[in-house]
Amino acid sequence: MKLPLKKVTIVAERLLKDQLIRLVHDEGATGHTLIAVEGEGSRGVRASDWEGRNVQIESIVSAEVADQIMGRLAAEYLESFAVIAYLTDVAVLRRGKFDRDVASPNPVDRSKDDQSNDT
Amino acid sequence: MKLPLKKVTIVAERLLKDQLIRLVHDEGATGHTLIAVEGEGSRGVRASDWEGRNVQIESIVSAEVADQIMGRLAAEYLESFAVIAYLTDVAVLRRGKFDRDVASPNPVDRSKDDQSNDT
Amino acid sequence: MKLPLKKVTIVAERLLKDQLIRLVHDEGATGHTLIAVEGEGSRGVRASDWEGRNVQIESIVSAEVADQIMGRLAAEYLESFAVIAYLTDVAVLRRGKFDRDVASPNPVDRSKDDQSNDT
Amino acid sequence: MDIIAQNLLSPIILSFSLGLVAAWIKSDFELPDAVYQGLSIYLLLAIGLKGGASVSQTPLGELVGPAVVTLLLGILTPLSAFAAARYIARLATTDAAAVAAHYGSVSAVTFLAAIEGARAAGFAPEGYLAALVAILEVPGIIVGLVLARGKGSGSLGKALHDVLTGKSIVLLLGGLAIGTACGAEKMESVAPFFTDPFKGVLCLFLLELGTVAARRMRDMRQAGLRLVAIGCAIPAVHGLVGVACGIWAGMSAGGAAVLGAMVGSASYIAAPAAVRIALPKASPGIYLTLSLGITFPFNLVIGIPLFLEFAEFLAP
Amino acid sequence: MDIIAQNLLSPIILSFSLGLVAAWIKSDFELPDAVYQGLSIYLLLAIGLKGGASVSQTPLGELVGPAVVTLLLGILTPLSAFAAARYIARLATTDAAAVAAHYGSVSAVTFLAAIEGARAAGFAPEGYLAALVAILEVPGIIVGLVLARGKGSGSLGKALHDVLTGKSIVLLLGGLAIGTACGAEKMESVAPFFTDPFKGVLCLFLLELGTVAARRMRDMRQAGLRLVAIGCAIPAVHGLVGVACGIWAGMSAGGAAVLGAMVGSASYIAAPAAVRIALPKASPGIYLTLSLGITFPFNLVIGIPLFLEFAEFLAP
Amino acid sequence: MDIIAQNLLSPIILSFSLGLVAAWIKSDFELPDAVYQGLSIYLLLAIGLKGGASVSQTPLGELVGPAVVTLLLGILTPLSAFAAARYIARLATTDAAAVAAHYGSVSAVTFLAAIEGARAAGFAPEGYLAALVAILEVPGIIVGLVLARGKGSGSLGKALHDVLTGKSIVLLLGGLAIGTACGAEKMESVAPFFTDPFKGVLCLFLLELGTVAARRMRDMRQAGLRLVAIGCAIPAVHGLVGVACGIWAGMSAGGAAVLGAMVGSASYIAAPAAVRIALPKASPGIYLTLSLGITFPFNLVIGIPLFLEFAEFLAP
Ligand SMILES: Nc1ncnc2c1ncn2[C@@H]1O[C@H](COP(=O)(O)O)[C@@H](O)[C@H]1O
Ligand SMILES: Nc1ncnc2c1ncn2[C@@H]1O[C@H](COP(=O)(O)O)[C@@H](O)[C@H]1O
Ligand SMILES: Nc1ncnc2c1ncn2[C@@H]1O[C@H](COP(=O)(O)O)[C@@H](O)[C@H]1O
Ligand code: NA
Ligand code: NA
Ligand code: NA
Repeated sequence: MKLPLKKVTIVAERLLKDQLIRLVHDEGATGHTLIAVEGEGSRGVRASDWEGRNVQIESIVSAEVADQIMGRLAAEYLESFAVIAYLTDVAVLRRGKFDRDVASPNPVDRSKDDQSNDT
Repeated sequence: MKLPLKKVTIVAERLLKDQLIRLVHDEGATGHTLIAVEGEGSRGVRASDWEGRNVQIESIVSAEVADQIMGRLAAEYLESFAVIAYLTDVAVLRRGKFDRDVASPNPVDRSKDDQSNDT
Repeated sequence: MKLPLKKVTIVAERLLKDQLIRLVHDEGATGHTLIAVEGEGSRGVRASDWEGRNVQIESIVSAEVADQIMGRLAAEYLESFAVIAYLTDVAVLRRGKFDRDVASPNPVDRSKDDQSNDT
Repeated sequence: MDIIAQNLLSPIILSFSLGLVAAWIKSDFELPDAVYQGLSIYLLLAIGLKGGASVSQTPLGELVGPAVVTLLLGILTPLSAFAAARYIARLATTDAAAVAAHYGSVSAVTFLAAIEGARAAGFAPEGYLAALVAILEVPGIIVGLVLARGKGSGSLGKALHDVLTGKSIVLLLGGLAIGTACGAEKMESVAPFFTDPFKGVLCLFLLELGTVAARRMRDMRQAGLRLVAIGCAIPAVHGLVGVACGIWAGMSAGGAAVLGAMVGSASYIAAPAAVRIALPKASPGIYLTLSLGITFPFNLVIGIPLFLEFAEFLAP
Repeated sequence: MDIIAQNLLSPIILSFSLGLVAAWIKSDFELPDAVYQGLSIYLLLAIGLKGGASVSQTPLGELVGPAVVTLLLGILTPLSAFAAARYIARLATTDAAAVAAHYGSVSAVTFLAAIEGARAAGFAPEGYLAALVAILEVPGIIVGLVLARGKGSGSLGKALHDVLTGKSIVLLLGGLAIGTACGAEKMESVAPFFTDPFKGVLCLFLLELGTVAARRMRDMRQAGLRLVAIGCAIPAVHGLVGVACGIWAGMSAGGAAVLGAMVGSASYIAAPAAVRIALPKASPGIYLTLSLGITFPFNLVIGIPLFLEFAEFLAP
Repeated sequence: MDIIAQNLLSPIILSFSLGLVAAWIKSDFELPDAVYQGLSIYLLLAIGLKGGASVSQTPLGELVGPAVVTLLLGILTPLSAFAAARYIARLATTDAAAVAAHYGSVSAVTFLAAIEGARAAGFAPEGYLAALVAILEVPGIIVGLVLARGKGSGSLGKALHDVLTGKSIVLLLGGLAIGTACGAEKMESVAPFFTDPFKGVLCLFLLELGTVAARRMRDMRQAGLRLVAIGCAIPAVHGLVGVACGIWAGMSAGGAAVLGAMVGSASYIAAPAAVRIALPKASPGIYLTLSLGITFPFNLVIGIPLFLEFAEFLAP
């Protein structure tokens, strides 16, 4: 009943929010959850001092997608920006929702499907 | 020293908040933590567009309670509503706090206990 | 490529925020992330009734540091205060960032290093 | 024509347009959620309080006609909206019922924009109109949800409770009760907070609403021409009928025009919440795009001046 | 009696009642936490600023008497509250000490409601009363915490620091200092923000406080009759004593009544925070229910008009 | 000297000082992030709206001179700031470029404090100055980022887009456009929200900014004397040059002094955001400490009165 997946968690400066969400979806995530957080790390500047806050992006993905996301983060962000990222093992009930090919990405399209079934 | 338990994480539309908290406690959770989040998933509509936000409900429970919660979520919510849920393994120091029979549910009662000990 | 570490998660009354952050860093954490949460537990009083909210403090640390933090929490907080704490296994890309001796704690110092390299 | 220009060059409409532009150029501007919620609470409560102060000065007899007319329109408009959604836009039953619930209810911000538009054009809409907003809010939603009976997997009872105790009804009705109980004189003491800055707050709110509407408009292309068509036709027809009924019930030209805008408007606070609970399978991509992406801007730019012209034309 | 009706039919009390109703019908209405915090910062700072402007116009001699009386009441009332909690309500020492800290301190919102109530009833309470709020805030908390000495597992030193640097003291004292330094004339320039809309903001704040108080009231049944009894008796006794002392110290009837309401009130910002740190084992289910669920509404509905009547009766 | 005392004893400066004190005594006072963001949106939009209403009443010819002068200063001041940062404070190229971007742009709050300071001292600065704020905001950031070319690992294009569509530009320019389009008369209707309470809102904002500045000041000791020196010298020199240019371009003494304060100020909204994207390796510990911890208080306390005196001295 329970299927193993990975949760990628990224904590980053709020300014990077849109870029990172795009990255996560580009690598194959079907969704994400965004949390407004504060934080302090090796860079020492409290993010809240100057630009609102940090964001924490969490996305449930397959192990392969998780590795791709971590790889791109390492290559493009970890060095220069105030970003940390880590993986956690999670168990979900049905994989379908978290795999690209199964989930339908478009809400309006989806509703049109519903409609044709319905009428 | 460390005892294994499960963390149930539910991300859902804010409208479902009260129902889901009730569900979690009905199945045996002794507490929960609630986080205001935003998110995007297969349903495509950004929740923040129309009803504040999503909520993320986290509850530390035993493996059996976790399974019951996941079961009810699957039966009653996952199909129709914008809801995802997953389990994570966690370790706590003392189980007592997270088991129903040990924890006392009522604050005022509890305080009366204190009182009788104290006087 | 992926290295195992622990995530310590502490949920506590907002009033304890500064104390707990100090505790976590004193025991060796190189950073933390702070989330404003609400919650309900065995103490029954909804924190949001009277002092804003709870806070959730998350810190990625080595297994030893995690144990020290949990030990101090058990000794000093779990009994008297509305606090829960648990550990989760996580995997990060590079340990350096999360170990004290590697990370440089001081932002202005760091920038002076940059400068000397640069000029 | 002058009414239209007059209407467009107002701080309110221009703030909404600025929000649209901000979203189009992908600005990072965003009103924090807490502030947005705070402003909407302020607006709803202030509408209620001012309406109540006004009701306390209106003879009951004068209220009965407009109230009955409003109630009837709240029951009939979801039916016509359902028909349009089902047979013109060819939506599924569930989606059409969701759309009906939205058009049967009322958008408080459209009401406010209509009041300001009417005033700027020299009309003096009745103060008790806020009470009609409260009357118009609920029935349409109930009718809409009932139209989907059997098709929704959600709970109708739960949805009804949520609408009736939802923040917009609580704040509107509560404000009306407070305002009526205290009377106009005592309400003077809170006017520097609830009355004087009101229009400015509305500008800020519309700025944010503009960014939300812009995101909805992006979905419009996928939504198809039929959806856009009913998104303009429903408010126009409902609005003109509303104006006529208002005049017929003895309201002033300005008041009838505002009633028209209310009747023509689509809810985007109470209705979406109820629909999500009762009809979880209805697609938000349809009903939100219609109400926020098409009908709201339509009313702001075309509907309100149209209803004003029509009311002036009909007025005895 | 007329004072009571007058008091009840005010926007402030009715807003609080609306909050109660919203919670009772389980409405989803909720002021976002950030907005609630923002409003409370606004209220505290505005109290301080206005008080300061007023202090700058008051001869020092006139202040001494009321200030000394207030300080003494701040030291004595926690003792009587402790006795009532320990021996009438039979609470444990720690809980009784926590209750003492709450009744020894002051609720800023009760102060504001009393000011508005007094004004509405035709009194003219002294402007410098805000300075007395600052004086009354801290001593009672210290006395309360000391009463529990040895019983609390928390840190007294840390709690004291937290009270003295807590936001309510910083904003009240800071506002007083700014207002006094600038003087009434310069403060005119910020009056459209800190003075004119003040009463309206207070309504919004009380709306939310009503929902919080309603949640506390739910615990009342479990709390038992003895708790309800002291939750009414302590404010009544403290308040009447406060009124008498105020008159005796030369204050006007309105001022003495407001002082009575302050003395009778129970803190729910500074005291709970200090108690949580210093006496973590004291039960919030007791002290919060008392201060927010029982005493605050008691003062709003019965206490304030009672103190006004009594002050009028005593006034020379 | 009198101007200085006058300036220091204003609610605005004292609110900022209260924020500093609150942080120094480690108070838990903190404006919620959402409220802080909300206030900054309000301030930026209000500046724009009032500026626009004023521009609509100003003959275009009168604007050209000051606008051109402002643009030139926006291009030149980052160069002098870069030189000072690189060769006096001996910062690395990237850090010096980041500093240049900050000093090339403008701090809206310094602008507002200068306006209030000028008014309090009896001057009447031109209403169109808000338009100059919008002109001064962007060029300096671009020049600063270009100065670091090759050294930054971030994206210049992305940073430019972010500055040009950033909330401060959108709100300032958008407000200007709305205000100009509606004209002064229509803007009257939103004045009770955007104009009257403005100064009070600014106090609240500065209270919070004081706590932020205090945190930055803590880093000052580590930052070294050279950094403190340029943090005072750059605004003084830029400001005096700005005043002279303003007078030369035909502005009133008050207007020229405000222009000086703008030119001397360092951005802390738009510039830091752009620098984080384009020059991620530049140290926030340097540029934020300079702009918020040193230059902002310097301008508030010394710069603004200095520029007022100098403008009065130069004025024909
Ligand atoms: N050890 C850690 N545990 C949890 N969060 C961290 C840790 N280190 C850094 N962070 C988060 O990551 C952000 C950026 O970190 P840094 O790049 O080290 O400044 C911080 O603001 C924190 O929110
Ligand atoms: N793959 C995912 N990872 C993390 N959060 C998700 C994911 N998919 C969905 N969510 C969250 O669950 C909510 C509902 O998802 P959905 O039902 O797919 O629209 C979204 O708004 C997200 O907050
Ligand atoms: N079983 C649980 N699962 C998740 N969070 C909990 C749980 N129990 C308590 N909490 C959190 O910890 C806080 C303090 O709990 P307590 O000390 O039990 O009142 C609560 O307000 C919740 O936020
Ligand atoms: Na309608
Ligand atoms: Na008291
Ligand atoms: Na500058």
